[in-house]
Amino acid sequence: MLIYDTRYRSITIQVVVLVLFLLFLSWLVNNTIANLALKDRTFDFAFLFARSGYDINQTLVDYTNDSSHLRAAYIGLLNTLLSALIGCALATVLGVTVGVLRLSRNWLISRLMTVYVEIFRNVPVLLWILLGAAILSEATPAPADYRVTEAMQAAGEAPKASMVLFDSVAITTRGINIPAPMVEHGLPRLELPGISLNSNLLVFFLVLGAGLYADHRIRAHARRVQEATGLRPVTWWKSLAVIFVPTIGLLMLMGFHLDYPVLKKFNFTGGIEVLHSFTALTFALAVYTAAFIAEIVRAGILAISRGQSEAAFALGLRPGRTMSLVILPQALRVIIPPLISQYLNLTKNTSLAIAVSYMDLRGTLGGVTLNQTGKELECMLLMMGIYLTISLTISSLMNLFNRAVKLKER
Amino acid sequence: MGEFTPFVRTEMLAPQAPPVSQRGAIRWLRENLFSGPLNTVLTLLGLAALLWVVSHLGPWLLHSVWNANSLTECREIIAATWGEGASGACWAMVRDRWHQYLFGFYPSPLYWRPTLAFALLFVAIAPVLYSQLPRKLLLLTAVYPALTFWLLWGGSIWVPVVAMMGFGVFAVVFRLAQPRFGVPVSAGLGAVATSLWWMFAQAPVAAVLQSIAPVTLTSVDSDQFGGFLLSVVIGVTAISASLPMGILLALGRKSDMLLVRTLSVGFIEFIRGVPLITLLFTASLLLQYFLPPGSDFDIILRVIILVTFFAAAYIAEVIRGGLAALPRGQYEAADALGLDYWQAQRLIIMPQALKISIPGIVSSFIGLFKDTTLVAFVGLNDPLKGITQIVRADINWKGIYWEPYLFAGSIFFLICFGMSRYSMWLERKLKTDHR
Amino acid sequence: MAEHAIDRSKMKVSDEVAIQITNMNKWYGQFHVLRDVNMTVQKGERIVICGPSGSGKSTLIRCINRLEEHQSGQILVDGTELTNDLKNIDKVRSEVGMVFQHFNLFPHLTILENCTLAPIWVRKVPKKEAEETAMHFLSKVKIPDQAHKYPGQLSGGQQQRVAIARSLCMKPRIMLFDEPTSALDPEMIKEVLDTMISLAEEGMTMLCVTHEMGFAQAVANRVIFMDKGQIVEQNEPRAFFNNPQSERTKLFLSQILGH
Amino acid sequence: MAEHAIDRSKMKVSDEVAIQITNMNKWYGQFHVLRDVNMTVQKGERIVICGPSGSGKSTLIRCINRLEEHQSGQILVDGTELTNDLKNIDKVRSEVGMVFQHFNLFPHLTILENCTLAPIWVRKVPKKEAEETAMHFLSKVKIPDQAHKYPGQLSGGQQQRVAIARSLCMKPRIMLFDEPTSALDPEMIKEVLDTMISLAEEGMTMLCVTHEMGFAQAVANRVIFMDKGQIVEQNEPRAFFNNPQSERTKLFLSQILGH
Amino acid sequence: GTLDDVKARGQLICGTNVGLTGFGAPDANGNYQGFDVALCKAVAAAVLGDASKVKFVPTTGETRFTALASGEVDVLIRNSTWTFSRDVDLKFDFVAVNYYDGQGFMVKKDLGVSSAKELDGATICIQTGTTTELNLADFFKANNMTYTPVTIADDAEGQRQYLAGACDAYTTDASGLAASRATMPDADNHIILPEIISKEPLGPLVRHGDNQWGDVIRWTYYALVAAEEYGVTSANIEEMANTTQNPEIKRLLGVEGDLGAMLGLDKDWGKRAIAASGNYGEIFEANIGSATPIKLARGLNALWTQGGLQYAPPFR
Ligand SMILES: Nc1ncnc2c1ncn2[C@@H]1O[C@H](COP(=O)(O)OP(=O)(O)OP(=O)(O)O)[C@@H](O)[C@H]1O
Ligand SMILES: Nc1ncnc2c1ncn2[C@@H]1O[C@H](COP(=O)(O)OP(=O)(O)OP(=O)(O)O)[C@@H](O)[C@H]1O
Ligand SMILES: [Mg+2]
Ligand SMILES: [Mg+2]
Repeated sequence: MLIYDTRYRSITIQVVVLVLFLLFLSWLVNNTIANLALKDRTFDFAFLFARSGYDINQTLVDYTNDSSHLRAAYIGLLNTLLSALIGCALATVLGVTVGVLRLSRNWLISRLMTVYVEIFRNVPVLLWILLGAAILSEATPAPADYRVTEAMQAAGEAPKASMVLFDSVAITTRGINIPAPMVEHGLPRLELPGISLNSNLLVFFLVLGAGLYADHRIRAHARRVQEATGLRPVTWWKSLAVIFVPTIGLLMLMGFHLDYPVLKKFNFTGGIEVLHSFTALTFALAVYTAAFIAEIVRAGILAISRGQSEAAFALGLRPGRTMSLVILPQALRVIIPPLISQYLNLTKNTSLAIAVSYMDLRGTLGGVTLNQTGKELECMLLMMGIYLTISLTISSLMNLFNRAVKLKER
Repeated sequence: MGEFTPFVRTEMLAPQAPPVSQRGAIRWLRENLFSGPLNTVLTLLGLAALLWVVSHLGPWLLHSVWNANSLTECREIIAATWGEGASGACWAMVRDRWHQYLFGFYPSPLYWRPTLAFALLFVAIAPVLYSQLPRKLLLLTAVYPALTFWLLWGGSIWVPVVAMMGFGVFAVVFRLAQPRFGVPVSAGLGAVATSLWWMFAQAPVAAVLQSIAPVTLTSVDSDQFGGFLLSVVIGVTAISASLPMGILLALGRKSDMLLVRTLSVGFIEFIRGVPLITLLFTASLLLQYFLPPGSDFDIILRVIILVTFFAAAYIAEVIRGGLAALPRGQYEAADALGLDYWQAQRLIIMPQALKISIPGIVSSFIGLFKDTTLVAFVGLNDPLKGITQIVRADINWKGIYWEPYLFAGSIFFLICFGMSRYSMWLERKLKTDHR
Repeated sequence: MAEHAIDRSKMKVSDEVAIQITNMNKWYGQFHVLRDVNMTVQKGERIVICGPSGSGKSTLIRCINRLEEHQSGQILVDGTELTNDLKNIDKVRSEVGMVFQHFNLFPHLTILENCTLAPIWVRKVPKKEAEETAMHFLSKVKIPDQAHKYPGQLSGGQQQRVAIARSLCMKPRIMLFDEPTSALDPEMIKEVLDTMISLAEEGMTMLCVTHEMGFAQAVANRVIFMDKGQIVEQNEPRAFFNNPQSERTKLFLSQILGH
Repeated sequence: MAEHAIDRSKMKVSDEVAIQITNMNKWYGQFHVLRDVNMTVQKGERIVICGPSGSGKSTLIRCINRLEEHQSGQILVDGTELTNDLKNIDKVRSEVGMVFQHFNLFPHLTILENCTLAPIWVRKVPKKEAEETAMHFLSKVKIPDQAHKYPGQLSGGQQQRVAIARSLCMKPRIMLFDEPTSALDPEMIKEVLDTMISLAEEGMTMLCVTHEMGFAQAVANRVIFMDKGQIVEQNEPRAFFNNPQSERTKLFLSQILGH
Repeated sequence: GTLDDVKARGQLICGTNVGLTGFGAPDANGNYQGFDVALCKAVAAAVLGDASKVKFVPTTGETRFTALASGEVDVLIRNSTWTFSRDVDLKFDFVAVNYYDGQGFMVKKDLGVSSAKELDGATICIQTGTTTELNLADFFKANNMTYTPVTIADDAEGQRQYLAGACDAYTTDASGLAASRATMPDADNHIILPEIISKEPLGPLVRHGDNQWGDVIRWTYYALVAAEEYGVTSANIEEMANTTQNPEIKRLLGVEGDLGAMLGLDKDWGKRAIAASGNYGEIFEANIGSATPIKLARGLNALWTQGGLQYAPPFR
């Protein structure tokens, strides 16, 4: 019998599995075709190019209700990515802080951080999103509260609410209005086939990049000096200079100014409005994920045995140097893989935007578009494909990293 | 040679108490709260934060109202007792609707059934977790799924019993075939026999048995499930069903057969790569395309199946970690003793790998349990959003906001926190177990 | 060890005091772990500390380079008193090398980087020079060829020798060893002891917690026996082993040499 | 070992062939690890295999119960040829016991369960009977009182003896030992060697990879020296140690006996 | 067809709303109540003879049409707007209009707005997944105005956001606005703007192609409307059946003719449907009428005889 021969056994099994798998696949496809026929539906993506007809309140690139459903999906994807990106950044900062503070010798602080971690970890993230949205809209003043009427002026009354940060930021029930950076003598848009680029931004980043590169060179030089003489020259002011002087110069040249939000009839206009739905979603995800990251960071630091820091101390290294030269490089290896899977989770959790009706990918492609066109099969498959692509990209980056930093052992 | 005097201690020194600066509350304060400028600042900041929270939440909680029939009444009572403009919590809502948070629309005279099922859950998992308990109890664990199904959904007892017989059929076929054909083939035969049983024998046999010995409970439709009952049903079913599936996936992923490995990896990565919510939408929107025309089954069941897939992918990864932690020597020793692959897995590898994986499995379970709230988005009445939405649609409670969320949130917290502490305890217990 | 003819003539003890401990006490919480320890170490002395487990040997050693803080009494290392003054601590630590039982090499750095890290960042030695020094000491411990490997790739004995080389690269005047061979397989112990012997022959001041009595007899010029946090007996090795005075010491020696 | 008077008279070698290896070759990828190995083992023979690290001793042993697959040549164990046929492999494995360097006991099972597992599941022996056999062999290795403990609670030497008992419970005709004492502390080595000697005295066919030359001299009736994947020399122990023929063997023996 | 399935099952499965006060929401005991729910019950009474033999399946704006298309529910009575594309492209049949609605705006009085045309630049709360989204876009486009949408998931959330000031105006079907306004603590401070920017005929829908089942729903509904027109109520229905001389009423109540058999039902179907929760007017008054906290006026939904649009074709 082939099944008893180690050489053929696995091949036999695999052939059987393959046949079963193919049967299963064809069963699925067959059913789908039959169901589509039964419902008198087609499977095509033409609807993506039809007019969408709905508006979206946060659009990072141009969009009107005349744009196509595809464009709407793209807007949603950008919104998803924006929330994920900012969420990850915030979660990292918060999580690392909390994780380190949890190890603090300060009794009160370490207890408070434990409470934070436990509370956030053990309650569904959906609740944090909902509460975040509620707090933001309940605890903020309406735009009308900023209004100064003539009667009030006459009576010398102050409005109920006023802008913060030198009258530049207005926090209302709808969102947070912050000044927008503008340039006076802007460069024309760069029209390339297919895409149009904001050349102001382009130039800005080019100059900034050049500054960073120069800074990198300065540090490299400092390292060489240190290697040669043992003494490291002081470089921080040079770094500051090469990074900031050219960029600030460029901004002044272009006539940089801020466009402050102003109260119009109903709303603040001008500036950039950060919607509460975005803030609630992003912050809730960030504080929730931060609780997990805090645990990861704590475990990572604890995983580095006390012996390592003792050895460093015994060699005469100061605590700060010990941290940066000995503990952190090792802890990072332990921390980064689970950290990245937290990033993955956060990114996937942005799909809970549905709870606060933030128009992310699920809100546009998987929400309104699906609803208006009734193309559930196409929309859902497309959406899964996009999420899968994002996830696989992140995790393959993680694998690369893991391979790069793996400890060499016998 | 050196100048030292040989030295012999004639009497030993007794231990002394540490100097005063090393003792007492002051030392504790100094060391734990004010040991340096940074720590002092942190302490003060922490105190300020604490104060802020208490001063904001305190009055609201203090002004709680427990007895009222509507939000308006609550507001009137608060205004009357604490003065106009005072804010307070209206827990009267919880008093009025707690049963829906716990049981959804389950008929109230039958509340004993889910309650009993829930209590039995602990009896059923106890023998799995405590190896000291009599092994006989495992029998209860085995029949628990059928029993619970019957308790929760009601109807004829024979339906779940005959369904469980399917597993019996599997066992019999497997036993008979295994010596001759080996594990994989006989498992396949068993699966085929079981499916045949379920497809063709289930209904008639159950009907016959029912006519012989009618044992029936009032049947309850699954659309009446809601609240924590729904969460627990989805969570427990999914986790227990996902465990065997996760084990198979993990073994598949470690298999040296390329095709099996690829399929396992593909499945795991696909499921882990998409948000749960899209899987839930698949359950509610897409399954109708993938199943044969005309087949339509319960949305709760569909959700459970997809949540099971989701949990299985995560558990497979957890178990893979456990497997990786086992030294190669264990496999070799099993081989050298002449155990075959499945015997080695069952007797040597899995017991150890699962033990290592317990913390990971429990945290997957906690995550899964929390994620059951997402079923609200496919129209099921989860405790957090679904039931709250219903309550807020009631004309009496229209406008209530914080209380339902806080209520549901704290129950979630209690359960999840309890589970995580329990798993820590278990981990510690199992670790010392052998030394 | 005996096979190796040790040249005791080179091991000179000078009159200068390297370490001076007076009436030192230490508590862990309520537990009085070091009780009224008095000890003077001359430059060039090789001291072996032994005693039952938990008697405070490690704690004593670790107090000397302030890995632990003592609560009363005085520790002077090369004339510098160990107080809370960070400057003093830094000074002492850069003069005192320490070798741990579990090596504590930095696994993310190569052997060479392990050895040059402290000289570069603490002593501010140019990298090139630090590497030369490192290679010198690595040759001395007979593993120059492993310089570009990572600690995980070496055997235990090799790792411990790297740890010794790493300490030596800081050119310390005093070396502390805390049971440097007890985590090693028997074959590897010899490698490490040989290294330590050659260090002793060069006149390094050494304090060594160890139960390798062969080593103690071969190189130590003094053996200190501790129990319950106090020094119970100290003597030069021959007298110590052949003619212990205290009952406690006799009991201990009978156990340790018996097996 | 010499202290123990070994009764060589009981160790009879029969004429039947237990293991027959002909022209066996094995590669790991491109690496030719076993080169044209030919070997015949009679029933009752006690063979010690030695050689430098990496010479393929473990691989040879592991090929005999098919933990590794050979690529050419033939291995006959008790007349059964090791091929890809699973049935043959199962048969051979249940007749050949193996003891590993790192014991590989199952930590989640008690000692008794470790010993009864394979008899119950592979030999389909009733549990009671399996337990009796297990207790018998545990008494033989002198640890019947540990039967209900877990492996983690035993010392290394005890664990290795359990590993031997576990193999014996399958009543194998041939025992393979892969450096059974090299992971042990010196004190524990003796316990295990004693157990092995008593096995030898009962006439068990044994192949043992070891560097315990005392053991080889005491019980082996043949010593095989391997280098670079090939058998370089084989002889009866006295001749092997006193009068090695090959240069390679001489060099090896000088190293191993020297230290 | 579906009718046979329902009869065989002995239960009607009705897709409904769980969070719309007055139209469909379960109460503290888990019993569904509301205007749409009453129609479900009437159908169950007509088909199965028992108004309680109905199972309500909660649907969301996103899942409702799939639930119907996949056969998960027999009929969807969930304030869904009858539009061309839903009827034609999504392959459903809207069988009648049980509520004529239109999309309106609610604003706070102190906003100083009296017409929707003054809302240029305003922030507007809107439920996602409904036709209102498209109407709103069309309306502002047509009037050359701009707005910022704040999308929300359900009515309760919309009301909260609006009250919290997260939007200047709340737009949804006028009935919903009225219901929301009625339950606000300071109802006088909110006004519903006069413009109705869309037609929102809400009605029950069934799957395309199952005409018999469509007829059952359609005529059950018309039976309720006709009953109101002829003064048949749940209170006097028995009496009417026995005493009436009006042949139309006789046919409606199954005393004469055999309309039921044509539908595939028995002849008392109409009587049972009306008896279940009363005629159209009674249902309206009990769930959303002026006596309830929602206080909707009949308006367009008055009978044609009273200047409204509710008009039942003749029963003959
Ligand atoms: N951080 C600590 N906190 C509390 N007690 C401690 C701490 N470190 C050590 N001890 C206790 O102090 C005593 C002395 O410890 P020390 O490590 O110095 O002993 P030792 O002589 O080195 O023993 P060994 O030979 O086992 O290494 C022991 O009883 C130990 O339990
Ligand atoms: N799985 C493997 N893949 C590739 N090479 C291997 C593998 N196992 C062993 N080798 C190589 O095969 C050679 C022989 O290995 P083996 O373990 O048989 O040596 P040994 O004589 O037992 O050595 P030691 O005394 O160190 O145990 C070694 O060079 C080893 O590196
Ligand atoms: Mg110690
Ligand atoms: Mg080997």
